[in-house]
Amino acid sequence: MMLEVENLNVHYGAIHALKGVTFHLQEGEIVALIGANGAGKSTTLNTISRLNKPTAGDIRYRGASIVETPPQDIVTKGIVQVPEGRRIFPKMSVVENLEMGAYIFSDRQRIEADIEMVFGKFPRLRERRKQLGGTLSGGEQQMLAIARGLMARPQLLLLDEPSMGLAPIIVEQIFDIIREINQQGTSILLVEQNAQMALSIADRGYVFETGKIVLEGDAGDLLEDPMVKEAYLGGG
Amino acid sequence: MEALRKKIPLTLPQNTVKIIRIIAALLLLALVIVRAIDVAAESQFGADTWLRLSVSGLIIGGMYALIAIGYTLVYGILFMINFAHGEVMMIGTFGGYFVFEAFNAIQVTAADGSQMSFLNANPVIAVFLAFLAGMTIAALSGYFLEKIAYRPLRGAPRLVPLISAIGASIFLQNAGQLLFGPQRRQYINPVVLDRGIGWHVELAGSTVVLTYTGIFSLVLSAILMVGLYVLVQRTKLGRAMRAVAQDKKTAALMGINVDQIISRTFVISGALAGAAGVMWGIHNGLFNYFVGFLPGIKAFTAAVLGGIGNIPGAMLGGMFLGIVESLGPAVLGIDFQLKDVIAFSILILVLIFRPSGILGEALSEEKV
Amino acid sequence: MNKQSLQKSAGSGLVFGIIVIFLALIGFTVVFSGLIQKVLGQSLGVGQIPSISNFFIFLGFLGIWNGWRASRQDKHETLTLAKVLMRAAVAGLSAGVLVMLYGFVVGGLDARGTDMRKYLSMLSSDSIKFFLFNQSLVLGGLIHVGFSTLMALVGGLLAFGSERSQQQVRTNRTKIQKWSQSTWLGKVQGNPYVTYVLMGIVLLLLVLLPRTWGAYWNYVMGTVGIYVLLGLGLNIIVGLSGQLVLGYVAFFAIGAYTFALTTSPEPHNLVWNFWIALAVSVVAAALSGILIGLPILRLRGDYLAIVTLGFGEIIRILLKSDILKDFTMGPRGVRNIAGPTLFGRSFTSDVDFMYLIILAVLLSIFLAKRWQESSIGRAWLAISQDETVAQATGVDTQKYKLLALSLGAAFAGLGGALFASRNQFTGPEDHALMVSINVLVLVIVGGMGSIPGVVLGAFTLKGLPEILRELESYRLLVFGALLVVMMIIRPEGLWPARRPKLEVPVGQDNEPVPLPATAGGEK
Amino acid sequence: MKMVLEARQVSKIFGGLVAVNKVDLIVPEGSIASIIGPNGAGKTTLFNCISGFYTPEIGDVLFNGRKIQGMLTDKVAAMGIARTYQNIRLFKNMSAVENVMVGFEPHLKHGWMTAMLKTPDYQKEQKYVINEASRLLHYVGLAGLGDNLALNLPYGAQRRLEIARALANQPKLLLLDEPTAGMNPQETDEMKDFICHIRDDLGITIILIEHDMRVVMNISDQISVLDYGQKIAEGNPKEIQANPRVIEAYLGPGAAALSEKYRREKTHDA
Amino acid sequence: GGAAPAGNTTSGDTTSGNTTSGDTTSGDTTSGDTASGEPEVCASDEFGCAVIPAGKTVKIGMGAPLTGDYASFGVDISQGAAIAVKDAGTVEGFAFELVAQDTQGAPEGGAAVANKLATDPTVVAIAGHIFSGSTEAAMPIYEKAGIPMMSPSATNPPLTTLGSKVFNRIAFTDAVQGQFAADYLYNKLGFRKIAVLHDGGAYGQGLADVVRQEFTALGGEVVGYEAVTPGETDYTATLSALAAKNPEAVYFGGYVAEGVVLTNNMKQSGLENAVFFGCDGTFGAEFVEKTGANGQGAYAASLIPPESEAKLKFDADYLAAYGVAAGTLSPYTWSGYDAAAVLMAKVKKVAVLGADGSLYIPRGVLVAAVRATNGFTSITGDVTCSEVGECNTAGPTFYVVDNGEWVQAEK
Ligand SMILES: Nc1ncnc2c1ncn2[C@@H]1O[C@H](COP(=O)(O)OP(=O)(O)OP(=O)(O)O)[C@@H](O)[C@H]1O
Ligand SMILES: Nc1ncnc2c1ncn2[C@@H]1O[C@H](COP(=O)(O)OP(=O)(O)OP(=O)(O)O)[C@@H](O)[C@H]1O
Ligand SMILES: [Mg+2]
Ligand SMILES: [Mg+2]
Repeated sequence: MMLEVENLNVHYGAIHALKGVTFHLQEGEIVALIGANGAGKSTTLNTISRLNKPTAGDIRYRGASIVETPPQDIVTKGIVQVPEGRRIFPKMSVVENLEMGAYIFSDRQRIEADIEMVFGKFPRLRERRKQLGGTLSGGEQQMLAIARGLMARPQLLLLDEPSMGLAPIIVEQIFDIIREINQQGTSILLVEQNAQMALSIADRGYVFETGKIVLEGDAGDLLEDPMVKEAYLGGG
Repeated sequence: MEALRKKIPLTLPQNTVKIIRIIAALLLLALVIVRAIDVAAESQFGADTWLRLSVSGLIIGGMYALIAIGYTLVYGILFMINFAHGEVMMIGTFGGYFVFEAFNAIQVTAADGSQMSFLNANPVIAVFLAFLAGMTIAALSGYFLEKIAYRPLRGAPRLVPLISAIGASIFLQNAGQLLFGPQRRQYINPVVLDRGIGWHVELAGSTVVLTYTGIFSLVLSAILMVGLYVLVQRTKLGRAMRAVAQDKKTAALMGINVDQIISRTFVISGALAGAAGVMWGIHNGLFNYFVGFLPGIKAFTAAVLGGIGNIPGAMLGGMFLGIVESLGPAVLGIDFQLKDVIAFSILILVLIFRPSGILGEALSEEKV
Repeated sequence: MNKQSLQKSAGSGLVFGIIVIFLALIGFTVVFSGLIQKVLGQSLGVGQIPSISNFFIFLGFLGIWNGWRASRQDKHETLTLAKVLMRAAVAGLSAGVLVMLYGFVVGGLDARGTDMRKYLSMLSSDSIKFFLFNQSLVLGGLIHVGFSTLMALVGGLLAFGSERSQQQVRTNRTKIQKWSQSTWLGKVQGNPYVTYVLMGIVLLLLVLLPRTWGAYWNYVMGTVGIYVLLGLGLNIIVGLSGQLVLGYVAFFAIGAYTFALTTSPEPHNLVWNFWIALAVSVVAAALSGILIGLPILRLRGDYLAIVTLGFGEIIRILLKSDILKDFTMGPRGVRNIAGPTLFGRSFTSDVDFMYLIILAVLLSIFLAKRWQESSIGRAWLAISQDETVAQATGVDTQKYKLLALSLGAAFAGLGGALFASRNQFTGPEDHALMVSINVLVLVIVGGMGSIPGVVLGAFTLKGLPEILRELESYRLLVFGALLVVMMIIRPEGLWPARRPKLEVPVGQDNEPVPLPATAGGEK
Repeated sequence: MKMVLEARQVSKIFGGLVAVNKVDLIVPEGSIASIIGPNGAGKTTLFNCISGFYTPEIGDVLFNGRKIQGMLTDKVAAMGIARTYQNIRLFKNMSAVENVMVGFEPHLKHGWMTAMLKTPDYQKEQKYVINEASRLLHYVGLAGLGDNLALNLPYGAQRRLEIARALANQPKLLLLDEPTAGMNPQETDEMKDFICHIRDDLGITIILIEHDMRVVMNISDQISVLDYGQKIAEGNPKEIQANPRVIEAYLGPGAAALSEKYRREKTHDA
Repeated sequence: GGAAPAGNTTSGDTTSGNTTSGDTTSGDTTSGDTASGEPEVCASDEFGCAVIPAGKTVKIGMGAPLTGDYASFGVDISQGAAIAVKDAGTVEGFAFELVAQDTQGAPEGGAAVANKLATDPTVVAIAGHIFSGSTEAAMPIYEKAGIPMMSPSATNPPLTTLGSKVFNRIAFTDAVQGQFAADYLYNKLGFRKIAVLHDGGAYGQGLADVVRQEFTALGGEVVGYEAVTPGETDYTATLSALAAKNPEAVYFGGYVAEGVVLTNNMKQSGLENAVFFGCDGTFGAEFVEKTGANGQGAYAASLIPPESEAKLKFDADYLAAYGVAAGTLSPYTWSGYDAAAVLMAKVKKVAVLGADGSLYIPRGVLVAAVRATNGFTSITGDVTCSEVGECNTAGPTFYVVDNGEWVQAEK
């Protein structure tokens, strides 16, 4: 078992954002988390990355608890998050941003090679390699954010709304890339508003509502679920 | 009021403002040049005086620059003005002082059999250790300052750490006074670095002394600045610092230990201030618990002048400020008492035309 | 796990040891013991060392605190007696041993006759002996260890006890809250008449106190009042419109000097009427706000801070400079500044002046509140939070920033004029950078954008150092430390600003809301 | 038909990059015009040129026949152009209703004097502003949330609040930059209806940047497509959907097709 | 206001003025009032009596900068005064106590402290304040309360022209000093071209102005007049500019810190041949210690006459009590001692032990007694107050540094 989240509770001051969330992810899987705004999906990812501290519950990665592990060590263990809202470093160039992604490594050659690898996946970034991150367009930033995540050679990639604000054609590319990464051996925990795409690419899915998981199951089954169809697939 | 607003447009169209600004700048420049030519025509000062003034400006500018870098580093990463930075320098000055005092007290037998103090027998080692001590203790105080007074305030509104810093500054100043007494102290330099001696340059019929301590300070601050620049631009630590500066949360997601990087920033900025402090002692001699206050303010000014958060900017700002202070009154033929007026006026002018400092990036086209 | 927690205790003990050593090095141990002695009612002559028992009291407090802190490491864990005692003992021991070692060093040096005061000015032979309880080196050190451990254990026990009673307290607190809400207390809180009564009491105090508490408190509170004025003004500039101005003293100086130069026989012999001069000072300061503001409107954040700091310094240096000496009296300052008069009668006694200041403060609070709660205040806040977007939302940012600067400066002008008039003297050193910093500190300590915060902040900032006067040369040290502590405990300020409740209910009829047409538009 | 906005040959250059390249855009009164295009095509930049953030290097922007380029943003807003932002930008520490009240600013008459004296006119105006702000909140579906700080509102509510604030400007032209980004399909549908309402109820002309084709194709009267700063196509939804250049540069095969592809692959694997 | 209180207590003092009393604490005995109940003097005294209950101390107040920029002055002067308090012994079995309060050297702080001290009924006299601004702000408050002042260091000339009954000073005024200095520079040292510098403060600038005026009046030329910013440690720029005008001497009005820096910087600034001429603010051990060889030949003025027995004793006491030599912290510690000593001597003279065991000190009488001081001898020599409260009659003594020591310069 790659990741097990058990009875996770998170508070922001008085707000009880996660109320006992439990799910798991097998090695090599893509698992989609879907749900309305503010349901707690990003909070879940942030808690796995240890940007938030849970008030109760446990997170186990390959069997070992990581709730006490500081965020930088989570990354070294191979769990990498591509955060919501892009969050690229605005005053660093595209290349520097990518180098930051590989912060935990110091092998220059390998880093260079990895940069070439992600440029291969996102040719647009190669065009903009010297431009400062902050001046990229929204979509370019999103590509950069994913590319930067890949630079850390994740074993488990946490993707938070990777398709947000992207042109349809790019969304398709991104999902292709996600699939490709997964096929190359990276497990993926995917948070998406675009439930249609997310569930079609995922193996399994969980549906969040106000801090709880209200539905879970095989991705295909969820796609057929009437409630999911109604709320997340755009009325059909 | 409404009527008034309509009648007197407080806000001119952007282009008009720009043009007015440029005209004003040119006028000012012309004024300064005319005045300078006037003064030069009166030829009050010979070349020797100009050389003296420039050298003294460069030396003081070098120290400002070192301290300013500390401000800029911390500002860059936490967006806070570390008001207690001058006090960190003060601590460094004391650190170096005690090393010199100790070595001065230790008597050794020199090669020629005479008794002399360790300080004079091994000046290189003594000076090196004085810098080491001053920089270490200043770095440590920077570290603890951050840990005690600033870290608990991460995420608080922007001005709150500033107040904490002001409190820390008051505390450290008074602690310095109470620990070491209110009296001024003086660095006892090794004889080879005596404050009076130096290279003699004959110029315009008079001798200009370029003191060893001054040149030493200037060279050392240049070396430290270059070293720091390389550190920040080229090393992983430097890159991590920049990342933390831009977005702490995301930096953590890259595997950066944010707290550690911030601590290290304070350590580096403290060490530089410590070096400036020891230099201050060696070159100027006199100091007490208050020594950090004025240079602190000046260095802060320099950092902003250069574009706060920008390391080359801090260096440039420091040097610029030092030279303006020293040459400004002479060039304009104004009382030296008003040198700070000149310095601040130039600061204001620069910022009016470049609202984010000499090397700061332009704000005008913010992306929304 | 256990080892880790003991390590933590030892660390926390060492920190306490360092604190004790630091306090000894700055001579605070002696002075504070002396204070305790005085508080306990015994007299203490000049240069006399207080008696040892007071030192024990002092050390006792620190020791208990040490034990308390060391034993409560995690909010979430439940404490057991054994755990607590172990931790406290470790902390006490480590602190004590460190202090003992320090005692050995200084005591040993002292016994050899070394005078350390050349470098550490407070380490007189007497104070070292005092630190060792007038005992021998070894015995003194051992007493330190023993006493520190003992007190830490007491602290640990206290922590344990309080942990136990915490639960009780918590339930009690909610009970009290419920009770107070349900009974008359709750009703009273929302009742406007209660506010009126409270305001009446405050007013009554304001009328009575200046008559009763003597010249000294009138002076101190007068200073507090003047700082309230300054705080109200800077609060508009920094707290509301979000412009970080570090040269606020410039406006204070302009107010003070305008008043001084127009009412003093020297140097210009313009002996204007008090009230006219007061009005002119306020207007002059307000105009200077606009003048200084105009060229720097584009500046933001710290660039604005440093430029205004520069303005403040420029004005101070010019005031004392040789070139303006004939105009401003140079460093000597202006003396014989007029006091207030009314109908030809002067009322310059401390009590009268206190009333004048109280009136000015009340008026200023009233005005500041009006502006803050108007749409002007809202526009300022919007600018402070996102200037770019505020402007794009149609707020004329330049106008509002200038307005904030000039209104804020007007308050400073009023404060400056009153200040000059009360002291009948003002000089350049009254207008140093520290004034700007103090006012900024009081605004933030009180709570940005909060008027009651300004008042509380002024009391803290100008009243606290007066209360700390007994500490003599230690007062600023303590004050600095308190500032840090205050910010850590209450980062949002003593009395944070709250946003008012404004929304009014709208009918449930879901009919489309037409575009409000009456609001003028471009007509 | 009256043209609310006319952009002629607008160009904006950053360093060497021509972000917007000689774009013409004409928007008739009362219509919903959409701008689409790949990421980095210059859509937001064009918005910035219209709303006064940027001054285009070349070209004119005319609003109701008046040139507006070079004007400060507050003047533009006062003339009747309001906008929202791609990354939500609210006054975070002010309450929701206060955010809206700020929007009324360009049309208020009060000054520091009247505010100080609380003249009857001033009081009337204030009362009016509070009432209208509350009504706007109600209109965008945030009734009862008005006294919460903006930063405490859920994401979708923040987007609506931004629109309410823009509406308080009493605009004639409303620029919406990706109003449905980060919303799930249900919320997106609501937003879509809401945009139509604004146009229909209030008669406000709307220019919309959006990547969600279900929104764009449903409600647009006209669509302009940008790519690399240039306008590559313009027309009604049908025309655009059929335009091969647009499909190649922007639309791709379509989400439905893709998701079908994935599902097919998956069943193959299994 | 009105006439000075009848001074039968002080008249004896005036007549015996020519005999110098060697000891600071002896010589004066309590006046002949009979001590039964509250003494009558209290009833007739303009300000009434200070009543010190049995077991309490008689407080001598002081307003001094104990923190901040000028702390070394305040700390030093209060330490000097503390020694005086120790030396003073008791009055009728009551001990003296020194209450030094922090003014930070500012007028605002001066007024606060004055108000605070004036409300304490057991404060009978003020050895202070330090710095003229703080003193001026404090004067009206003490005036109202009838508390006599004796300032060790407030030298601004107008202070004694304000008609104050309570204010007196041991320090000589800037006007007197400046005149003497200009005369000495012109006539004794024979300089014709000097530069005048000051530190931009009230004290330094006042002094510099007098010197410039007097020196010009004597026929000399002031070739440069500049101010430095206090607290800095590098004045080479200012000095280099002055050097271009070739002055024979640099007169400086200001304090030791800047004086030391200037002296040290002169060599590097092309002024190696000009003489540094300081004032009483630059006198003291610190100057020679910190200028070393650069200080050779520098001048200063002081109100401390050459080594007297009293001074030597004080220096020894000071060193023992504080571990540093007197004069290292500021040039004014001796004046601090004297100011307190004079005041306590007068307190002893006017204090009356009441029948109830309390000590009564008639305030008005004390004010008059202090003003009438005549021929009181202490470290600073003869202390005799003029009718406006100038208590230093001797004028400055000039000193010159020779081989690392201050020696009295030729008269
Ligand atoms: N830093 C924070 N402080 C306070 N509350 C927060 C914070 N971050 C999130 N919340 C609250 O926690 C809840 C869960 O938020 P979260 O961001 O995890 O939702 P989400 O499912 O990712 O929604 P979205 O689809 O909008 O991204 C929301 O109610 C949100 O308002
Ligand atoms: N301030 C700026 N400085 C430099 N380049 C900029 C700036 N703003 C935008 N750009 C560049 O201009 C191009 C257009 O950016 P813009 O934000 O307008 O794209 P967009 O069409 O809105 O894309 P998206 O749909 O991804 O938001 C991009 O390549 C971007 O990198
Ligand atoms: Mg989210
Ligand atoms: Mg965009």
